Amino acid sequence: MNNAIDISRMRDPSFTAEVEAQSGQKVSTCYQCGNCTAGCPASFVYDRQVNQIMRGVQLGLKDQVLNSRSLWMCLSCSTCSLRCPNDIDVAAVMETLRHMARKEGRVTVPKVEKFWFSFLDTVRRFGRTYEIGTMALYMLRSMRVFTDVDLAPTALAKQKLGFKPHVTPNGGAEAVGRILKRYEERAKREGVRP
Amino acid sequence: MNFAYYPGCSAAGSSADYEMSTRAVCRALKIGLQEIPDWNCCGSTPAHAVDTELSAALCVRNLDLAARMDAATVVTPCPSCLSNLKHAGKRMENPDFRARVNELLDNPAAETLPEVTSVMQGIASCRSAADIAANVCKPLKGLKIAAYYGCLMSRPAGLMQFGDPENPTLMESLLAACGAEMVDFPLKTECCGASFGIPERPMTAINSGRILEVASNMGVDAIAVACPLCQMNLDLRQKQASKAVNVFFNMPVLYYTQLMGLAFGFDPRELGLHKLCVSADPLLQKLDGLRREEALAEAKAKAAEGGNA
Amino acid sequence: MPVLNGKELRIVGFLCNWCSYGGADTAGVARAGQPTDLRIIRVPCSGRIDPLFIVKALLNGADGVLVSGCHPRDCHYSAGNYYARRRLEVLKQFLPVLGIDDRRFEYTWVSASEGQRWQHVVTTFTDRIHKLGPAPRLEDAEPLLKIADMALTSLRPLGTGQNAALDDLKAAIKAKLPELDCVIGWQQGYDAAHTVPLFMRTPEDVDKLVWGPFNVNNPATYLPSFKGKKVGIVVKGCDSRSVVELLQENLIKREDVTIFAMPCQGTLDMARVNQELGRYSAIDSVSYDEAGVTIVADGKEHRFCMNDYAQGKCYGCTTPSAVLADTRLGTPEAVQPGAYTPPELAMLDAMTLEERLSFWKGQMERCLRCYACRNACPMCVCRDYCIAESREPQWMTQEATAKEKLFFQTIHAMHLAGRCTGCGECQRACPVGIPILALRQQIARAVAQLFDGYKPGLDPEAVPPLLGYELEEKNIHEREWK
Amino acid sequence: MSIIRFVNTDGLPAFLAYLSKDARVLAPVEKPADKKSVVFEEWTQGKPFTLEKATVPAKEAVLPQCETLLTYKRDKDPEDPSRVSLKLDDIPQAVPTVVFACRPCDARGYVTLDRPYLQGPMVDPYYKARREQLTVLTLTCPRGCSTCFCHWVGGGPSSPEGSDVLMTEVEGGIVLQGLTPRGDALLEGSGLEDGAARFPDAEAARKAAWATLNKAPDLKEAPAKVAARFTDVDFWEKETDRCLSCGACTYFCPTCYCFNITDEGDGYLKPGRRLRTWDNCMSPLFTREASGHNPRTAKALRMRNRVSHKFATYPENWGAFSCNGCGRCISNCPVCLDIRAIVLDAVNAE
Amino acid sequence: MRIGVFICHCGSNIAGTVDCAKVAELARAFPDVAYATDLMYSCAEPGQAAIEAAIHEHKLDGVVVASCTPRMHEPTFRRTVERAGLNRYMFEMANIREHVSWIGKDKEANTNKAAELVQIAVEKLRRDKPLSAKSFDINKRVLIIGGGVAGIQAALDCADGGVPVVLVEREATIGGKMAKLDKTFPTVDCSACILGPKMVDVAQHPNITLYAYSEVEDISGYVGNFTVKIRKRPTYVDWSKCTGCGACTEKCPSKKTPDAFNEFTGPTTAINIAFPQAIPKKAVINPEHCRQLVKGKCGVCAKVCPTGAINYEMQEEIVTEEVGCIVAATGYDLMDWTVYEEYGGGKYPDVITSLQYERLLSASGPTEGHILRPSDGKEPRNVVFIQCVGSRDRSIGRPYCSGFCCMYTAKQAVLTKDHIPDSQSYVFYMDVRAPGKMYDEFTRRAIEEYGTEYIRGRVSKIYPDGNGHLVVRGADTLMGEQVEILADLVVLAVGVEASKGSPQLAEKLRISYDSYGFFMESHVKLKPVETNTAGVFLAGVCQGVKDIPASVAQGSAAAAKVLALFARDKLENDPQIAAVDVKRCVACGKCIRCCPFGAIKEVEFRGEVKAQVIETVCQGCGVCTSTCPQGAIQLAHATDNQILAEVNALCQC
Repeated sequence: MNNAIDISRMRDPSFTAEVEAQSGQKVSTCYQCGNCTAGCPASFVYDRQVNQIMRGVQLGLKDQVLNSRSLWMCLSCSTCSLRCPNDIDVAAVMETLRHMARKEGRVTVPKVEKFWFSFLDTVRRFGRTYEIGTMALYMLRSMRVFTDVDLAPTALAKQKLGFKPHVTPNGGAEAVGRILKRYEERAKREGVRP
Repeated sequence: MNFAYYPGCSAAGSSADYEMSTRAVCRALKIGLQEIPDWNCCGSTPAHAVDTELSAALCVRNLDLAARMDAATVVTPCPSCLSNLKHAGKRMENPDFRARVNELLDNPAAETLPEVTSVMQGIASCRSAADIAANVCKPLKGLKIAAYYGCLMSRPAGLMQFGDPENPTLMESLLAACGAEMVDFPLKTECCGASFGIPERPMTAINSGRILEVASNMGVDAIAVACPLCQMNLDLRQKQASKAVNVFFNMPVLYYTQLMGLAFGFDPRELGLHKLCVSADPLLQKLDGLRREEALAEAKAKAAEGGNA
Repeated sequence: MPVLNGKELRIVGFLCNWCSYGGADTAGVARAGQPTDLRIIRVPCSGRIDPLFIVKALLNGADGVLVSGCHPRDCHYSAGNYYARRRLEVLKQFLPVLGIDDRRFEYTWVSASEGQRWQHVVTTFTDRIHKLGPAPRLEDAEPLLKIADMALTSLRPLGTGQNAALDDLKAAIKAKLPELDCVIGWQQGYDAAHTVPLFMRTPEDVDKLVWGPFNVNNPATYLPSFKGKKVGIVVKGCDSRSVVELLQENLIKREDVTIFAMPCQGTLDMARVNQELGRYSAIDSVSYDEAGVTIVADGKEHRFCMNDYAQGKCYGCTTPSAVLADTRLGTPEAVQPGAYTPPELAMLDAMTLEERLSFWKGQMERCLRCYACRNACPMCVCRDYCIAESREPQWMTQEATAKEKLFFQTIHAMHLAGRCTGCGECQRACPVGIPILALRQQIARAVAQLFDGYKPGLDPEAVPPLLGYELEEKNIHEREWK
Repeated sequence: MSIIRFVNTDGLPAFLAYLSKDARVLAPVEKPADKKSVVFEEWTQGKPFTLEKATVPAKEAVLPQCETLLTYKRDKDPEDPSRVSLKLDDIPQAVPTVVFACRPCDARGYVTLDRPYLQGPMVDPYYKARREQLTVLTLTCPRGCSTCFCHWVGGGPSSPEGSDVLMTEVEGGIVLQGLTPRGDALLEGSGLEDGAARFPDAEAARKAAWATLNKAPDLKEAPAKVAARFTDVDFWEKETDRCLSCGACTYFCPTCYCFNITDEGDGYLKPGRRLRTWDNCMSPLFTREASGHNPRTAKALRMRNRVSHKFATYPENWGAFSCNGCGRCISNCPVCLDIRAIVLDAVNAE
Repeated sequence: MRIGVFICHCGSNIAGTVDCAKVAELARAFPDVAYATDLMYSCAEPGQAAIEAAIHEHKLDGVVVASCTPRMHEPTFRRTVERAGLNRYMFEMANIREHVSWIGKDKEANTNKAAELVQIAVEKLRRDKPLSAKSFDINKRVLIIGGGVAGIQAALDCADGGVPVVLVEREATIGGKMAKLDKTFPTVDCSACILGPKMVDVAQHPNITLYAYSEVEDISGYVGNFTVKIRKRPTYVDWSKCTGCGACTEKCPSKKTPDAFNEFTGPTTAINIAFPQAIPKKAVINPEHCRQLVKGKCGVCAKVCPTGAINYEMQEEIVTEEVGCIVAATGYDLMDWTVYEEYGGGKYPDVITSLQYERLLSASGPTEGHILRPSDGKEPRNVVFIQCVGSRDRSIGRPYCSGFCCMYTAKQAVLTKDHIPDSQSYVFYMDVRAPGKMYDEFTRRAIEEYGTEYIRGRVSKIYPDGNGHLVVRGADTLMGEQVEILADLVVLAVGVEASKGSPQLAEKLRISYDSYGFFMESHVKLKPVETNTAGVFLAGVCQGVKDIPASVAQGSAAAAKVLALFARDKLENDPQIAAVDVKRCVACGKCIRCCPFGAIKEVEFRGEVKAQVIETVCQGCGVCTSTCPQGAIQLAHATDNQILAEVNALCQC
């Protein structure tokens, strides 16, 4: 059996075009120097390196790219964009891919998305975040025990973690709630995953 | 000089010390910080990781409130908030994007949104090195300090306008004005991985470890930071980082405002130094020692002069 | 030859031989498919392209004109495209005032190796022209007539200048007269409500000199005809700018000209004054006060307050006193430059492109081609050899169509680019009152915007902007071909 | 007694409509402009017109600014493209024309133009065709004007020369007086009310106009005196020092008749046109020869030609000045050059 | 006029999408066209013969050929019509291939467009006038600017061909960059050993006049007759007396003078001779560091000089030379790599350029050929080479490949191993570009025999670890991993840019240059040595990056161009130039101000000032024509009336 990627069949130029359009970046200018990978602080937890993601986009290999774990591990630090010799905003491409993946329901690293949702839930409820709330929600969602349990004593002692939710005083929380609600409604209307 | 002020969520929690010291320093420098009433979370990484328009909507609500205060400039201490607010402001220049964002908001955003900048740049924009030095009563002279900016403050360069994105020097100039000896810290803009501190701990620890390692190799007394996430990462998670790179650290990680505050003569508690996980006490003792010696030497010199006279 | 019906629009291209023509060749060699509308005229250099070729094409039926040359720095002739860049940009900013959509004209730089870019440029431009559709023709426009709003506020107080030191001036001229061939000034015309140029050769002539708001003529117009002779000239501030511009262009020599200056408080818009006076058989009296003139004609009194009846240019004047003089009498008031759009231009600014085309159609119809506009212009130094009336080269036909007449005005305006001081003599001289100054004003505005507020006729040493260039033009940017 | 009709002011459009039934009517139209600008334009139903003296003369009716004399087309032999045949097409363009409300000076202009164009050794067929179909309705002037001097040169505010109908404004309307059979016929068919009763008013108005004129100098000696100045170049230089050499004076003159002929187009793919356009003796091009030589390079020499022609040579040939004193050359001159002053200087010169 | 029109099929190249017979038929209706036909291949011999025959048969006095671009065959057809007895300028071309048949598929539209292009060519031709060239004398001397290996080669070849050469070198010695190299690839032979003899030849050749430490100040004139002003900078040493003995350099007390020849890797003395093989071997005082010149006291060199050559009062001097043509061989400089803040921006002493490394390797360098790292003078163990620093990097405006870095990096890796056998070299590269003779074999040797580790990927960051090493963090894209190397020394293969001052020199030469300062050749493929200014030729890297063999080859090629030009006794100008109609000219001087070539002057004509075109200088750009408001100056064959006729033919429909 041949496991090679059949490029002639799997290549999807419209995917490349879509990424270029959404990110505003011309992916074809990438010549695979690897500088993005070289500077990436998250490189060692990626399943595909940034330059390989870029290559996948160039080739139009949508599944390989959108199913990659790397999209979810990107820290958005923009080091790749900063040092790209072809001035590609690689971080924007990564973010675009993440949005595309999410909207199609491809969430390869659910814990990351769960963390985001926990965070946004806090924001929705209180208008602002507070660490304990986010963590609690995250633990509930990810079914993981307190990941940073070793830090808790120090953090608590130093009052590093807010126990009280910070609530916006004058109806801001409600306003934020409405923003999130409208966003979710619109996403549903447009058929994407909120 | 007055700025509209966006403290950011961590100001009330993990970076209460940043908040305390920022307010103290600005008070000393007679810079007014008018908190945007009823501000909300900028959405941080999760919001923009989920959707750009959502992220912008959360930010624009704050900018719109600031616009209603007739503020020309909003300052914020947190680079993450800064980045989000700036991105949102920039993107709102695109009419299509603006329309989409307005759909999410209660009322359409003001046509002209205020500029956003960091507190650090806000200070530098209206106070010269001499102004700062004039407030110093306890110079940091003799303290070797590495300035660490993290990844967000200077990037993307075009948007953030924070000097050379590889080698910003603003924090150095502020702290140098307070007398500190600033080392040329090569990893000043490397990412510490903090935004994944919760879901992806090992990655964060390794990145932080590298930063702490080079800093301690350079023999600095402390790392100065400007980002609540970086601070939490390098300070609270210092032990995790130690484990990850197998080197023991005992490196105080202070907000630059705390250092400035010390130089301005504020009480360490007023600056929230007690909230640091890696204690700054040895640092404070060293500083007191240095100043004492200096005073002694000066007194001696004076005495000698007087004797001659 | 007719444009292919329905398929094509008429697009004329001017391409330099070395880069862009080669770029189009390269595109051809690469079989880079393009729309077929474009017809390429090959010229040696983009610097060879007289902007008037482009206007000619656009007025005569072209729907679009595309110019392409070597990239800045790459000119085969080292600098031709730098000159072209300035001229073409000025043209681009000028076209709308005629009622021509400036999107119908574009210029760009394509090198001989940039076949792909050429394909992109042609495709984009042709697409743009097709979106705009066939160009509206002047011939088809419905005449539209409008008058500029002359209710203006001036940057400085206007007056009649009756306290001017006229006697001192006369004495100064008399003292200098022996060294000079003549001194140009003003004297009373056929009645006390009109002045005409005066050429003083004797002390008695000097006694005829008058000073006041009727001194509308720009005496600088006569200076080039005195080439090689020593001549004196009495100037208002605006006139002095013409003198300076003539100096800038080496059309007269500084050592040949002696300039006498008095601060001007404004001159009357004789068109409106005559309109108000109507047909009269005799002037009974003309009396002045600080603010205006009172004329009694055939027993009827007419009051002309300077603030209401000054020439359009006086309201925005920032040089009431000469910018250059040998003898100055009186102290000029300092004027703070302020925002000022000339009334004629303001009127056109408020119109749509279509209205502007209709406007010029309506205006130019009554032009008799007497060329008073040209001959009154102090900067028109070709005069005997004006290209409007020559066959070698033949830019115009002798037909009395609005198109030809408007084209002449365009020639005049383009030839004045970066040179026109806005003295307004062209419009003042027009016997049928066509507001042609607006075209020159638009050029002047474009020049000021492009070249850091450059105003002609302020500095004898300044190089007129269209006779120079910068390697990097601060205010001219290559348009993106998106 | 000629035919007299009266039209009240409100009836003028109907009268014009009557005139335009069988003819092109040229009437004065005021153009909205900063400067007073009244031109003759073809009148059509509903178009506003004015009774003011036009800025331009009514010369256009017989001698257009630009006319196509003929068109020509070159055709190639399809068998042998080097063989070309030339086809000429005369342009029949004279149409019956009525000039409405020109002034006596304009009407006298036609008489001045008739002499060289119709009475000389060569008859100009184009002019002739138009002139023969021309009807002139002249409005007498109500008063003199600072730039007018018709009475110096044999005319006056109600001079009938060249007119078919003389119209005079009276209270409430206009009295129309037929002067020629053509004028009479036109009035008879007009259906206007009889105006005999108002004719005394008209006569009074004409008389009143004469009374506003200043005293005319005696120009009997002018032809000889002007001719005598011919060699006095200094005189002409002094008189013309402020002249700009533009064409305003000639183009606005009802008696200037010089023209230029140019061919436009080669006639190959579309017909070429042979154009006749006004020429301008104040332009250096007027006498520039094919070699480039120009006998009149200086404006003084050109002005000498212009004034001499009007006040010396034309009178010598035709017994009348070729100047009707309309004053348009003065009022339209950008530098108010005054032909009266030149002539008087010549007459008064030693 | 009797015009013949020939529509070329170009096989099916044109005829495939243009109805050529129809175009010929339409052309018969155009003015003055007496004959029109279509031809299969007009440029082939039968086609040209048919044109000639038609000229005779139909008594044609002008010809239009509609075929390919005039940039291809205009000269061909001009010769054709000339053979048939017509003036060669009574010819126009319509480009119906590149501009019509090859870019459009719609045959109807193409045919119509082709006919219109023929029509405008006919309209232009109808207004053409026969032109004839003027001939003028040539001054058979050549100026060569730049004494690097390309300039040296050009100078020697010209001089050997009997042409007097004026060689101007900005530095105190000729030799250029090659003189700084230790060894050359792929033979690894000693640079100085192969260049040295050529330099000596320059010094000794009777036909060569060398101006070292001099620069070209101004150039005027035109091909065959240039006048060049050369600015001789003060050396403070009378070179006619200096013997190069070196006594002064030994005694000079200013021993901390920066050494530009050694790329600032070590100090030198204020008075010095760049290197032992310098030509001319003469001393030069660096006035910024000479105690006598700065403080007015010292004078040691004057005291020790055995020939009394020291002259502290020396001033700069301008000399004028007359030449017939010019070769520019100004070479290159390394770009300012300190814009790479991620590599330390120049802060780390042990991050050096490849050219600095050459000086460390060279026996005549500051370390006498020992590789010692600048920070502590220790021998490095791990040496990291980084390619493409300032090459192929759009983000800093250097998108081009510097061409020879791949090869010299391999050479330096090899030499590193030779010098320090227990060292390990690493090369971060994107692609290895080794297309020359023996080149790829050489890089393979570096890897296979010398154990150089090639890592495919760019380096993101270099930073000191605080323990005396540099951390080089890059990627190995082949592994798909981020990698780090703890390096002792990092050598950057810094990209090449045009030599400093190139744009200014180009403006003096009136040649064009690209956005990086490289001089523009006349045709990128077919005229790589010529420029658009007649009589100015290019050699070496000033035209574009190239290695030593290519530079030498182009030096010789430029010499061949010079010798070919000088083989003629007279030169002819292109008569398609501007001319003034003195009747129309009012002497306003606008044309003079705008002429890019200074080709218009004021003359007195019958007592009046008029403009006049200097026929041998005018290049025919036409800026004057579009500048002259009264149309008094017209460019032959692009007159206002010609362009207007073309516009009118296209518009006015």
